[in-house]
Amino acid sequence: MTEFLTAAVGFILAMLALGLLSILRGPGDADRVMAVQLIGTGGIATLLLLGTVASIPAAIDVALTLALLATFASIAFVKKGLSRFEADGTASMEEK
Amino acid sequence: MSVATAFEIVLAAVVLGLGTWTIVVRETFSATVGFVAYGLLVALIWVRLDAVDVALTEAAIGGGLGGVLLLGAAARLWDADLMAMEAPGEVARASAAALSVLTAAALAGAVLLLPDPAPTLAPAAVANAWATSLSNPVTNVLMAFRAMDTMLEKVVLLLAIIGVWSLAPDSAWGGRPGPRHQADPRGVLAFLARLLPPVGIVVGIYILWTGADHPGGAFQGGAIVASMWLLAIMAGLADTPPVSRRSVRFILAAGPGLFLVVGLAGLLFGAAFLSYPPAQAKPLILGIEVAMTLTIAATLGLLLAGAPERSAEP
Amino acid sequence: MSLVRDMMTIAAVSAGAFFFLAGTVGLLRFPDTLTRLHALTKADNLGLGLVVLGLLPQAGGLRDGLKLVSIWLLGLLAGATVSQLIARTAHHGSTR
Amino acid sequence: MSGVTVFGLCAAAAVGLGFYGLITNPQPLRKIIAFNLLGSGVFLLFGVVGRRGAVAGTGNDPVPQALVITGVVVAFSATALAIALLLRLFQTTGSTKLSNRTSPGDGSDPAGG
Repeated sequence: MTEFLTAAVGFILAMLALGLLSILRGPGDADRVMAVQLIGTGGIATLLLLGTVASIPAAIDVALTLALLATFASIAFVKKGLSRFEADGTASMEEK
Repeated sequence: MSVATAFEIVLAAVVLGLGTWTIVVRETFSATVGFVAYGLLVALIWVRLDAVDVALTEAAIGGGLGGVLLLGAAARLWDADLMAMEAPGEVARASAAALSVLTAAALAGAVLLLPDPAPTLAPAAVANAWATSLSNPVTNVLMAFRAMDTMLEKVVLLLAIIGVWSLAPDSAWGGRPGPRHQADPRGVLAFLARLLPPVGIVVGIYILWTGADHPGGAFQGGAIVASMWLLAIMAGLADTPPVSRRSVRFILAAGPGLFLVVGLAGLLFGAAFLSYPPAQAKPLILGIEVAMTLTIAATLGLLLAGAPERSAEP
Repeated sequence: MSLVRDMMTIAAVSAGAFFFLAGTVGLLRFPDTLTRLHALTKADNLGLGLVVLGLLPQAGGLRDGLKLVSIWLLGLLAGATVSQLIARTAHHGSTR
Repeated sequence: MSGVTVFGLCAAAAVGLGFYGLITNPQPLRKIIAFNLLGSGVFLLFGVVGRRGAVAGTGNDPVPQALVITGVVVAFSATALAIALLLRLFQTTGSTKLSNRTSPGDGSDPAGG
């Protein structure tokens, strides 16, 4: 069981690495910000599996913290876009 | 080579790859995103090193608050990025590279040559856990055995916020920090900012509460609460308070103040500064932690909000 | 009983790993920001959900199980909102 | 080679990378990020040393863990202060250049400064 879960951790981590490679290359900043979201899902899955494999139950709390906070970088990015639009004198981007 | 070691090598390679990307990439924004991703992944290494307390801190700071701080700064410096910055010449680069490689090699050598058996203070920390009747050794070290460090750390936070506030221009002295954020009250961001904070505050309190016996504690809990406050601010649901307000200053000083009072009481009635009588150690430590969580949440939120930019009256 | 639990774990975690693979292939192959965002937030969240489902039989107790489920729900919430926010920013950026 | 050693080498490399970025990168924000990378490498070294000193009942020596938590907090407050200074510099001068324009070598500049 432990071997299977360890292999699964390695596999998901490798997928994460490949995804990061492709996202960070761009072309736009929106693509790059997705890297944080990618770690928000893939990283949490890795963390949960790792906690089970290494029998560290508190890893779930770290995953909970990451799940809560991984959104924040993306929100900061969106606010950046927002402030630029506002500076340009165009309407808020959250309009219908 | 076992499967587990292969996993560790992959993890180290991904983290190092992100670190390298952060340093060598041309645009500042990409570097910032790379560093936020790096901060999130380092939490995985800390879990793997069985240091879950640090992993929680790293996840809350590196991933959440640090990301907002750095990306916010990158966004506001947007135009500055276009300005040509003269890079150091070839010789300076080469010598910097040589110096860095030398430093890294020396550290790597030190890691490979670490003494065996490793020196450790863990047995002493475990053996003295009875003195506080808390079973999380890290909380014991932070709040009792090296409580002076933790108290001074809170003073550093206070000094940092005083430093940030002193950067306010005259017109906004004592006013509200940061710009007033606006968002559609029926939009996605406002929806998230209404849904997430109740959950986040519960999780923050849980992390504080569980810190007595399991990984967690005041700082990690406070950081989560602070980020929930920031979310409400960024969605335009709340505004930053004017920094001259009395209640704000009271909350900022409450944590270190209570710590200092308890420490002086130890000096007067007990053995030494910051010594707790064993019978009351647990309630005293928990009381300090609750006060510190509030202080930390307020301090971190205001640190991220930045220097006052608008006068207190709208 | 333990065998049934382990079988469930292996099946669900394998399926989760497959969706992480699918998400990464999407990131590598899809041409533009919006389609990549689609691949990231749908496939990876399904992968996370399946990993959580697979780890539930291994969880230490009711509290750990509840935490696992809430991590997945938080992940879903983050994926749903952040994908909208990033997509709007990217969309405005490209049409301007 | 054990897993702990792998992370130790990774930490050493992070320190080197951060040091290089701190020296060579002209952008102040990049310098701040590089400095944080350097700090994160140092913290990881503490973690590796603490992991080796683990005894039964603790996965990692609690004393270096507590030191690292204190260090992370102090590094974060220093970063926040540095960024506030940077934003204020940008607000006042409209640029984030650190070098002094009116250095003695610039004496021929007609604007004088």
